Amino acid sequence: MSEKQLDLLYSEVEEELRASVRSLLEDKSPPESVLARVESDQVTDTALWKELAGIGVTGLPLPEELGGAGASLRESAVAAEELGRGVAPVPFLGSAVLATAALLEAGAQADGELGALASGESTAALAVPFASAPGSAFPEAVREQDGRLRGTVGGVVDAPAADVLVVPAVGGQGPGLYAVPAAEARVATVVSLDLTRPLADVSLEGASGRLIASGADAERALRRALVTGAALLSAEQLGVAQWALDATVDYTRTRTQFGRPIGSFQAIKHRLADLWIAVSQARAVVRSAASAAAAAGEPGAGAQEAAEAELNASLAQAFVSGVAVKAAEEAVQLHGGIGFTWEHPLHLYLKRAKSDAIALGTADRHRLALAGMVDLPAAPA
Amino acid sequence: MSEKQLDLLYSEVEEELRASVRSLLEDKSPPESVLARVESDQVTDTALWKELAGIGVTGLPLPEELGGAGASLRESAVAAEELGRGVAPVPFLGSAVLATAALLEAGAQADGELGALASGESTAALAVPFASAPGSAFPEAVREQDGRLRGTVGGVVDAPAADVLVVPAVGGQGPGLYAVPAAEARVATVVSLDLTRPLADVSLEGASGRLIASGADAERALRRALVTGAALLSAEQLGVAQWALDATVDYTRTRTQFGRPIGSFQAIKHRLADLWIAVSQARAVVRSAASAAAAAGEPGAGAQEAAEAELNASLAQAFVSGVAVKAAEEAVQLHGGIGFTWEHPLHLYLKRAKSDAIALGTADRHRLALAGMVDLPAAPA
Amino acid sequence: MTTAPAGASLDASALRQRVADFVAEHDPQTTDQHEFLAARFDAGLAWVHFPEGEGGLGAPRALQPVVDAEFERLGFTPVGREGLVIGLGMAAPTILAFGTPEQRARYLKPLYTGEEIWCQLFSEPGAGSDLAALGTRAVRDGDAWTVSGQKVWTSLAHRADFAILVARTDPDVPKHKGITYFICDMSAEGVDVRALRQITGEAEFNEVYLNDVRIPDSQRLGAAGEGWRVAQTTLMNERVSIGGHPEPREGGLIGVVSGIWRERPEVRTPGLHDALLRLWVEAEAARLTKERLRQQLAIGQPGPEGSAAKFSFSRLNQEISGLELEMLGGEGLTYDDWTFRRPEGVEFAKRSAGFHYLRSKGNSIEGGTSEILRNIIAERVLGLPSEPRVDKDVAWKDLPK
Amino acid sequence: MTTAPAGASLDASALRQRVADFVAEHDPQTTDQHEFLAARFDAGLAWVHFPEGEGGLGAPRALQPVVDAEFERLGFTPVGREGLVIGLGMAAPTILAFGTPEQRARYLKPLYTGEEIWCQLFSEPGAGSDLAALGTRAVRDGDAWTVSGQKVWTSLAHRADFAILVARTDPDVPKHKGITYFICDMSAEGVDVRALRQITGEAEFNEVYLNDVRIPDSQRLGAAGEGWRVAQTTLMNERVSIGGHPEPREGGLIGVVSGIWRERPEVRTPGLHDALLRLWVEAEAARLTKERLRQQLAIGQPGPEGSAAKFSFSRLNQEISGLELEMLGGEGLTYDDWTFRRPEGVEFAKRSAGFHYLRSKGNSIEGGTSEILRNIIAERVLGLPSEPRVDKDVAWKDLPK
Repeated sequence: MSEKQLDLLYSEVEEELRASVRSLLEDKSPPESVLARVESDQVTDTALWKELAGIGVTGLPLPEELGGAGASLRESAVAAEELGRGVAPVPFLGSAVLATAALLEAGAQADGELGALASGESTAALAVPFASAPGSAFPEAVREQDGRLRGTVGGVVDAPAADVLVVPAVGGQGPGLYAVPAAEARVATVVSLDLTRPLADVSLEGASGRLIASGADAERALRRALVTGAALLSAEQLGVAQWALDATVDYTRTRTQFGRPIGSFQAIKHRLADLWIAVSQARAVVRSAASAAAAAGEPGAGAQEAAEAELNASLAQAFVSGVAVKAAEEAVQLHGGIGFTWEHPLHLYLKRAKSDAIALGTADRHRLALAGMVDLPAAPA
Repeated sequence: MSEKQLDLLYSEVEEELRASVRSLLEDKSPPESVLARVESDQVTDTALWKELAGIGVTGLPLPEELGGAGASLRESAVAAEELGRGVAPVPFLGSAVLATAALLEAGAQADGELGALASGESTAALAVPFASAPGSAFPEAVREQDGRLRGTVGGVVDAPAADVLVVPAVGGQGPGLYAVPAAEARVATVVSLDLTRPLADVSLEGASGRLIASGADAERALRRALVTGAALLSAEQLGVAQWALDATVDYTRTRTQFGRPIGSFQAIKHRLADLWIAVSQARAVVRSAASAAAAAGEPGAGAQEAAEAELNASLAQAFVSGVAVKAAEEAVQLHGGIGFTWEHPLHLYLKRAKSDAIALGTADRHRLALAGMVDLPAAPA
Repeated sequence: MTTAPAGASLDASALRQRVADFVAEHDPQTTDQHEFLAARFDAGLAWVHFPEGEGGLGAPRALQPVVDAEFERLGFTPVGREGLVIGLGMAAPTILAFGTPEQRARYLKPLYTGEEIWCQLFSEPGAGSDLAALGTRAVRDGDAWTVSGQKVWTSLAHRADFAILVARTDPDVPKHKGITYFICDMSAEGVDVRALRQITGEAEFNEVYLNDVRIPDSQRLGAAGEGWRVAQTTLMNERVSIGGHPEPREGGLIGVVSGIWRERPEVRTPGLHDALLRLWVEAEAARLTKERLRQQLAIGQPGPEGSAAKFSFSRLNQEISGLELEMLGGEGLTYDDWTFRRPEGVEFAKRSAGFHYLRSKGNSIEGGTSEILRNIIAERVLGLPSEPRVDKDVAWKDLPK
Repeated sequence: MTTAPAGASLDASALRQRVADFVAEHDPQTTDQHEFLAARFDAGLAWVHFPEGEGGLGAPRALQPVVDAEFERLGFTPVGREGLVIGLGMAAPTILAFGTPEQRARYLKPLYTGEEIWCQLFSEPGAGSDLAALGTRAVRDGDAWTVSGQKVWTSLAHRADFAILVARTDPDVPKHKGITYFICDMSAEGVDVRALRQITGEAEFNEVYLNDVRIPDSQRLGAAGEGWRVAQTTLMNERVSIGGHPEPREGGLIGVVSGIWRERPEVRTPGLHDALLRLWVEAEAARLTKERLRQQLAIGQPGPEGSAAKFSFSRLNQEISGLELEMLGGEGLTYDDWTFRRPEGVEFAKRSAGFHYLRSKGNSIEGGTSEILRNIIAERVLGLPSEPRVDKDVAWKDLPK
């Protein structure tokens, strides 16, 4: 097994991007405002999304000629970390990662959509169930006939606010990827466990879609989108975990019981040390996944880079999902009663962490995928 | 799923048996003496075995007319706990549990052997690899032809000191169980990870054996022996875990670092509390397994009792193996440097615990067996 | 092995006879439940270990399950008693132990029949695990006390008639020494109950604000300054209750998840199978441990496994519900209802997987955090030395808050 | 981002050039290793961050890996250096920081070339994690000290020429204040080295008894009573060394177990598969974490991940070796050899599964227990408050032992 040694550090440019996203979120969308927002009619914060567009977050990996930042997925990963840290209710993952990756891979036919996404003018959603793992078979829930799409896809992330749907469908010519105006679909919001991330069931009842990739190209575009999504989701999970750790360290430093800060009790200290170790490891794994995803998108990248991107994305999902959930769960426990109340924003992170652990494939599914990639064959059942 | 509520307590008689076994071991075989013994030529302590025969331990579940105590496997389990607590180098598991259970199930043909076992005059071994799980197929390593046995069985527990071998073999008539004088076999001691429990490779090169059960009877006798063995092994594991917990509590109460007993540090306290909880649970599981094994051996017991015995034995192996290993590992860690030295007897318990976790089927194998018994079918591979 | 305690002439069979006689006189099929329970209280069959005239017969505590089982066998199982958990489980034993004859006469019977509902005003925002740090002040004022402060995590406060309450009456002595225990009338002026919403979206609990609430001194339980000792009696009774019946295999949440596994083959993967089997084994071990404790209690030998049972229950609920969500995949990304509401008494196991996951997070906090339970086991069961204490000899008012 | 430190005119390419020039003059293929190393020391290419004349060039520490890599690329990799780990890793930086000019001149070069082997006399039976509690006494006697006590867990003591030693010179002050640091000649009279057998059967370590050993005062490192501060420099250098090269995927024990899985289909079960995959993922995460730390060090930004790396290494070794034994089943019930012997330098990964399991138990004890590492992370990295200390202001002689 050979692997290229990827750059696992943050560049200066990446640190600057982090600082500007963080400062924007602290200013416009602190966790308390997010909490107030989640029970409103419009969970997605479109005003915030426009502000993020202003600092280039909406089109990071898009070429400059389409209005993008011409950056790489490494920068997208840093943005994802910060958006996770802020449980920001914006369609970054659904639109700027999943749909964008699929449209980018589809090629020039989607330039129009991509330009509108980069500017923040519109958002898109990739019409697959949010729980789909990268290795899943090409979905057949939507059928194409005579240029009309029919079928229902459950649990599509960021669909409620999307303007464009990128729909995988199977027709007479085999698999295809279609761009469909959201107005032509029935988008029914479902009650999401993650209060800050809207999901919807998308029904197409004869909608017209523009074919943007077909056959093996469509399959590759969808797979690339899901792999990229898995890698960047892990960066978001890292941000969630880091917030939970930081909040808990702060809380245990100041909360006093038995005449001393609870963070001075050794059992608490050891648990937080364990968590810090796990988060540090998650950071290395996430950087590796982001770098591998970026490398697979570079000109001249081939099958080896694509394979490393898949391996690192699955590794990241297999590892970081558990870390983020653990961090959020420990945060609730170590905050005691207040962590169990609705009024403290901690539960937003718990729900995000647990949902993220299911999204784009559970750790279990990714371990199985890894087994195939690193030649550790399954046992006979 | 229905289950009978078994008696999970210790009776007065059982507590008396415990006290006499413990006092004998403390007197004749403290851990320090066991440590001195394990590098001698004769690991098995035959003198101690005779003393145990004197208080009835060698023939607990045998009827009084054969010189046994006429007790049940519940009493055997209490003896196993204490022998585990003392890492006693005696052939209790190999002879008084495994071989005895097979011979008992075989019926009256084996009365001669059983009488000699009860009195402590001789010991026996069941010629199967010590790692065999109850559900394994009837072994075909030994073949019978014209009353002669040929074949090799690796890793037979308590074989080095055994006088009689109970050998499963397959001949023209199908499966059979044979009593073979050890003198007719080549018994080659192997280096055992568990310093206190000798294993040997047994080779038969035309040995004559007396058929004591055949066909379905032989299969049932072997299966019953392995199920009984698994149940009683869990009692031994409980004894190991309890010793490790007690020794560690004692040590951390007195070992001082940073000006206070290390057992006053909260992280240590919480780990020992977790261990105590696990050991308490192990005790309930072990009592359940012992009671179920005893119930299956009672007159009038049928398929339901046999099934409950198998379920409880697998449950016990699946649960208690991990508890004993965890207890021994925590003991080593919390003893610090001294726990890593040969001179402290703790390593005898670590090696016993880890070997016991493999013996008669790993926890993993027993979980799989349980899945079948409680209708939790495996996933497609 | 056990020597006969006082009242032991009332053995199990004598009690079964009394129950049979009682039921012969009061047909459970035709008697109104309230009337039936009042008569049962008067007959001493409410709590057999309580004194005669106060719901009991002075019999051994261990015989209560015998009585309950016999009533059940003969056709009487009271309904709608969920709201009485604090009253029956915590207030009654405390009133029995520390109440004046007048208090016992006034409160025990309506508490038992369910006429009056009780809640517990103990925890405060600044005093959770460290309950003795509580800051709700009670100031003596003639033959009454004036109480002000904030209590939290109070279940049933919005339905309760009375509360058991601890308050600080002397801030100048170390914290354990300046606490007094009261019975608080929840309809008194200045008692303000507000729903406390939790992470599941609903509100099981309340915050209770006390603003100059007057409590007559006759409602004090135990001496002034002795409240910590009184509260110990209350808290000793706060644990997972061990019922009179064996719990069946797969009785809890593990049964729900095992059911999903059996009924929905499409969720099965080898990794989830292993995770499920591990939890199945642990749940069965926990069940047997509780059963062993039940058997010990039945012969009058309670063990320290009670706090361990609560600990294991919360850990298992959390792990099993976490697995349930992952097993459900996409369905696990959804929730049933976030509406801010009072729970309607739906059985926990029947709620959605997301609810199981979120609600069980409270299990390791409410009624003694898992951290405190571990301390208790380490110090009281294993006898490990306590940590250096910085708060024992300092006046409450001088402690860091 | 980084400002240029002193000696920074020596950048990576200048150093590469110096190595090339050196190798041109001293052909590694034909020069004796000792001679080569002595010349390399003299050329300042031993430790480039050490001062000129003492093995270095006063260059940034971060450039040492550049030099090592360049030597390796040009064909020089020294062999047989395993015995020098204490000398190179711990004694040298301490002597550099605290030694007199005479001490530096005397010890650094033979230490570097491998002529003289060093060991460390720190831990004692009563002072493990709490090293500052050490009780080995050194009493001033004219221009020398007389040292008596027992040290333990000393690797290499049976081969060492010198030891770094901490001893108590003033029992009447708090424990951190009465310690002095010495260089001890291991051939001195009264030094008694005994093999210390460990649970694997063999003896890697020693107990060292010191019976009235005379150490000239000229062998003191740092001032009397300053030994704790000196020892900090030594201990800062005791951690998992981060090499100059990336570690390959499956580089450690996980590769051994993955190999068994691939080569022996008969061991495979679904449960073991899941367990193996979980550990594979964790091992890869730990590898990447170490790699990230290596990249940070390479640009001169060391992170606190060093102690975490040691922690993860021991945990993983223990879990992986535990799984290895279970995977092997019956074979896991056996061991290779219990004979009491000195290890013969067989590579860890190539030993038996039982050895892996037992030896790795020491990983979380030696060189800082996992408990101490967690304390360090909690207090120094996360800034959590320290626990109440009962041993800081008490004279050493009055502490509980």
